[in-house]
Amino acid sequence: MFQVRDLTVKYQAKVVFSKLSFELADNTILAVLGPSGSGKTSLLNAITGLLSHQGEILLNGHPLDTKAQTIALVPQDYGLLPWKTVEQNVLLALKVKEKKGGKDQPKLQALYAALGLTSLLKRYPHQLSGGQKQRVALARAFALTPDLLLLDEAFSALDLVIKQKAQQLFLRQWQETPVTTLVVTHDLKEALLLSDQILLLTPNKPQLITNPLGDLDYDSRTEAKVLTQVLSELEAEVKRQW
Amino acid sequence: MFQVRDLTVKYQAKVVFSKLSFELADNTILAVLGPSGSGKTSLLNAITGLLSHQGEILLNGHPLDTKAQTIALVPQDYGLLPWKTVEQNVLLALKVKEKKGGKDQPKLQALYAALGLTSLLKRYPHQLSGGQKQRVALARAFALTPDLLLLDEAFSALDLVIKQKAQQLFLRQWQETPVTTLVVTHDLKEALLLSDQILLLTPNKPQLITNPLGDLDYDSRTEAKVLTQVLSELEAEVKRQW
Amino acid sequence: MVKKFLRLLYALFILHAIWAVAALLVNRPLLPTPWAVYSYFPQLVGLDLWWNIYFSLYRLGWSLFWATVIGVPLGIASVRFPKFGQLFDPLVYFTYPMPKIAFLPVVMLLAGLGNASKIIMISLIIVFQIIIGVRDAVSQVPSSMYQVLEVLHANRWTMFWAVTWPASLAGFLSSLKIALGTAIATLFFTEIYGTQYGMGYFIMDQWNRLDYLAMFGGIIVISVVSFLLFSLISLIEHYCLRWQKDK
Amino acid sequence: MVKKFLRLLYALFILHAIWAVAALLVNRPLLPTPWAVYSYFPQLVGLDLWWNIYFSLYRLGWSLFWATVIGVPLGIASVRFPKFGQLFDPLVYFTYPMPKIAFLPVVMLLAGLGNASKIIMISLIIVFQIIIGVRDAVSQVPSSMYQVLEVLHANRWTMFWAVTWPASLAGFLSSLKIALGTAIATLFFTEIYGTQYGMGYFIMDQWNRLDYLAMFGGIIVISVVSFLLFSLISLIEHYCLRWQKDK
Amino acid sequence: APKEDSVKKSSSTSKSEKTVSLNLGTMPAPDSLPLYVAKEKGYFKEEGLDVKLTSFKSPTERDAAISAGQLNGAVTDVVALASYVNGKLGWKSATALTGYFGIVTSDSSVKTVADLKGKTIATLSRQTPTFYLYQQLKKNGLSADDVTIKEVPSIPVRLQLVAQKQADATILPDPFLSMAKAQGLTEIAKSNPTKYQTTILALDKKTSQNKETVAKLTKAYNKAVAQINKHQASDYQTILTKNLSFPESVAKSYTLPHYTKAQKVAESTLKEAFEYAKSEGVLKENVDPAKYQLSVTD
Ligand SMILES: Nc1ncnc2c1ncn2[C@@H]1O[C@H](COP(=O)(O)OP(=O)(O)OP(=O)(O)O)[C@@H](O)[C@H]1O
Ligand SMILES: Nc1ncnc2c1ncn2[C@@H]1O[C@H](COP(=O)(O)OP(=O)(O)OP(=O)(O)O)[C@@H](O)[C@H]1O
Ligand SMILES: [Mg+2]
Ligand SMILES: [Mg+2]
Repeated sequence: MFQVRDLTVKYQAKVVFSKLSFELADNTILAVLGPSGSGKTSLLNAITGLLSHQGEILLNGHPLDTKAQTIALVPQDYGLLPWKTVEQNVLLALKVKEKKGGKDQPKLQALYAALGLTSLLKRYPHQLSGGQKQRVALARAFALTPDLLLLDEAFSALDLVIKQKAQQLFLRQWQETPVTTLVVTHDLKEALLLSDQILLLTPNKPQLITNPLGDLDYDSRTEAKVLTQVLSELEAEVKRQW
Repeated sequence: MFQVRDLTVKYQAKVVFSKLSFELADNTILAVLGPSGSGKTSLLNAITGLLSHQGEILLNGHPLDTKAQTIALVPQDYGLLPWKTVEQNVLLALKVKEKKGGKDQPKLQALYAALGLTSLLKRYPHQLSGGQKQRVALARAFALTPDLLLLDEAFSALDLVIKQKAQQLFLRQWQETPVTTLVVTHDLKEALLLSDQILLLTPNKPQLITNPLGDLDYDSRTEAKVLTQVLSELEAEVKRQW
Repeated sequence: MVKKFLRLLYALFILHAIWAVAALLVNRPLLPTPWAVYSYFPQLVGLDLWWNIYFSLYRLGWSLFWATVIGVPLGIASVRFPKFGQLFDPLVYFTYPMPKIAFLPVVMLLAGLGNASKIIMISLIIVFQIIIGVRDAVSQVPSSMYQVLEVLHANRWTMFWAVTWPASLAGFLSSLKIALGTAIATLFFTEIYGTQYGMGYFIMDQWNRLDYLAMFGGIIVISVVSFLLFSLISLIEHYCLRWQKDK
Repeated sequence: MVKKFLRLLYALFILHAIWAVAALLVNRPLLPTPWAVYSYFPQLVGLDLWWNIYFSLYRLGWSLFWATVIGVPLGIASVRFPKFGQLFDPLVYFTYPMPKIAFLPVVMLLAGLGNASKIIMISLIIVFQIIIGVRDAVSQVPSSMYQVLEVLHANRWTMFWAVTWPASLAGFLSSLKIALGTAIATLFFTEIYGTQYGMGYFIMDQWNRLDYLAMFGGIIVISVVSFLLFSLISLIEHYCLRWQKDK
Repeated sequence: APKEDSVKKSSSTSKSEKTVSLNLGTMPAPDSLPLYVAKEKGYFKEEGLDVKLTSFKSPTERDAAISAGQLNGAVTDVVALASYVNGKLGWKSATALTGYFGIVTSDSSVKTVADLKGKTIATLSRQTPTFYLYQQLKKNGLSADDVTIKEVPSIPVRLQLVAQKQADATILPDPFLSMAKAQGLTEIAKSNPTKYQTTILALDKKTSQNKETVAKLTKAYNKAVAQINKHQASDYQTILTKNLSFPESVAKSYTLPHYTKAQKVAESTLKEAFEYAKSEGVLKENVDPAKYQLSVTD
């Protein structure tokens, strides 16, 4: 169980949100939706401990412990180290966690192939396009098989086709080894396609709703007749609130 | 008329695209669609002269002249100067071009308000969220009232509501002072909502197609019954090719 | 503020503790104890002390001024005008490590024995540190920083003030700090001729008299003065780089 | 490659042209013409020349080594361990500008007149330049760089090798260049005692004999040697920063 | 403000035809005392000389200023003169000055110069003090090879090294000699300034060619010497402490040597010095020392 209790995040005097509380059952995927500047990235930063905060964040009843648990993060700006090649960036994260399984080469190669990175492994980040950087960050997170996965608009710079591939890859992985996940996104469709629950981070009253499509798998959701309808309902709700 | 003739862009030995040619009538909005890494950003960089290239790029029959013409660019990474506040970043661009009209305060204030920046004017870029940075970059470009406008995934980090506002703002401005515009995007819907023509930058054969909704205005497009249908047609086309 | 002051006191305490222990271990007049030096101090404080500080600051100030005025543009130009840089860089690499002290006779010939020759010597030594520091800082500025303005056909001047300068300011201030330290060290080779004033002169003079108490008094004075100069640069740094982080 | 070589020749040509014009204008033995120096040069080249170079390089090498080994960790620690930094920074600000030359007697007392005291003196002077350079470079590293690894609970060691070090390497190399220049300059105050060898010794000795031809010969030798050392650092820089740009 | 000529640009005395401006370099040693007294008492002015005294703390900078042509004359020594000859500066010795060296030791087993055999001596080769040491060794039947020289250019450091027994002996001028004795070092030899003079006042080419100026300078110097010999060190405390870098304690108990009037350096001393310089490579050619000494007129 993942619990956030009375979380308050500030930058100096400016309060981003105060006393935010919610709970997730084990291995849930939560989509975090909210207007630009509503504090989605700040929420992730508070969870990872980068941002000091008040309140409690508990995984299975214990405060998050980055030592015992693997937390994988795909930051909004990708967070690649410019002096490491694509491959080194991925391997470094694995090395830090000493995930021996992760170094299982065939699996890694499959991951690279699925994300279209195979020909880019020896490149430095500045030689990549925006979408390619984002995919490297995804590869790094997926390779870790983490206990908590945090994605900050991690599919936003990808084109249609590769985005779908990446989302499928994510869900396939998730089905193999389920893990509590927070997906920050602006894309309502993405939220509906990927999540079990949706956190609407509206300025006034944050709201946790259950994804009506939550029980279907990815492909069924894409093809679900109700998708369009649910989408427009959600859109209307969001437009009303923000 | 905006013409690109036999444009070839390389990074050292790696050819991104070769002999790309297309033509746009005056004051057209072109959406550039293409898989991640297909060379969309490189195309813009070649146009702005940041990237050396072979081939010709002509505006009204003459090579682009950054002195005589105002080219506004919203780069994929926003390109804000970290040591200038939001307001200074916008004003600097205006000052460089000595656009006196641009310094017309009420107009600027309206622009800030429309993009939800009014309360952020005194902040430095590192104090902004991703979407806020992107909006500052948009404000800077719009304030310039340019002769050529280049947007590189300029709405990608915005939420639904502010994205719609920004797009509307862009179109309204465009209607007041029409200008040749290149909109790089991954979002097919965005392409259909904003553009007159669409350049599909597929690896094998780039292709220029006309937007079937091109004649409608923004709101009519959003509400157009055909939108969903056109969208799924385009999606199918794209998936087939990439 | 109070905290900062306490930390300063703490640092001073540690320094003096090390000094005291070292002095007691060495146990020779050439390394007197702090208390001996401080109890001797009142004898040093007089009008001359201020004149010593004044003259050294005068020489330092002008040297730093000239080194900055000459070094910063050259350092920037050698990166921003690559043609110039390609010819200029090897010149720097050859001339920087040249022993400037060997040119003392030439400088004396041209500028006499007064302040002019001292200022020229100090500037000559530190200008290279500024050139190299600024040059390396400017070359770290990512080229994409220039993109948005280049597209707008900003002139070189705007480019400089809007991008190059703020982006390399941190590097410049860092090299200015290093240069300041070097400049102070050179006082000991420039203030021993043709003057009766200056902190360098004072210390060397006391050394010649084997008056180690006065000499260490002088070292304390020069350290305090330099500390104040350093703090000034840090303050400027803090102000100029306020956009960086919320410290 | 050929182009680079041509540029070098060009730089050399300019330097010599300036020198020649200055020498002709000054027209005194203290600034001999290039041709006079070069025609005198064969008399200097002998076994001693190589020993002079060898001993100076030996002292420089060890000094740079110690200054790096001590300065880099301290510079990094003062940023990465803020508690330590808060106490350490004021210490540096006080001690950096202290005239190290004034500690020569103490160093001699403890380390004698041989190479040890020279190496200690040089290290003592340049270690601060390295500390300040590294410190300022490390403090420029944006904290978000650390984020992804911090979340993975990377140990300090990994953090250091993966982020801090590569991010501040450019600053370190820049300060190493500056320190090298300073170290070479200090040869002129350290090689004048207790030795008969070293490039600094040679030049000061010729100065004392007022043998300006030999002195300038020595300056040329030291410049060439330093140029080679500088080029070596530039080469390392080029290799280590290859991830930055496609040059 | 203190009179810092360098800031105010040397007081431009209207050069009336009679006054000759001279810039003389001095060293912090009793040898320079008559120059300061002559300036203070106005003896230079009486002779129509406008003399400026510029003090140097070490011979290196002094010699740099000399080759830069910034000085018309300077307090220097016979071996340094040889280097000026070698550098073809055209300087000549105008008069010997009253100064002396002493050899001091911290080694209680060393009682005489002869005991220095096998000892280490802190000094700087190719300078007058070393020249003096070699002369003393020779007198005592020793040669340069019987001692180990430790090169140390800075005089206070030399004294320090001997005091802390890192070297056995060194050669010092005053005020260091007095300071050394105050620190408990023993003096085993001392030159007699009236018989053996190695420090000189040397003049540049132009000044030394001007017989009239040299004569005036000599006259003023002699007046100062006469004046000094009538007084005691206690009358010159300010000059001693301010200009000659005497510590106050040393200045107080200091007894002035008997100053001799302007006179030539003994031909033999000069010859020996030049030979020494030649053997050390300071002089490249054999020269006639006599050519580099002016004859002193009364
Ligand atoms: N500096 C570089 N050196 C080498 N290759 C590069 C460099 N910059 C970009 N590339 C490559 O050129 C191709 C085009 O890059 P570009 O940034 O134009 O793509 P893009 O279409 O904008 O992609 P995205 O949608 O992901 O932003 C990519 O395959 C990229 O890897
Ligand atoms: N360093 C900072 N100092 C002050 N305010 C900040 C700082 N960083 C972020 N903020 C503010 O905090 C709020 C939340 O920022 P955050 O980055 O969490 O937004 P977000 O929900 O991720 O937005 P986006 O969708 O645009 O990325 C924003 O209003 C932003 O302006
Ligand atoms: Mg965000
Ligand atoms: Mg792109």
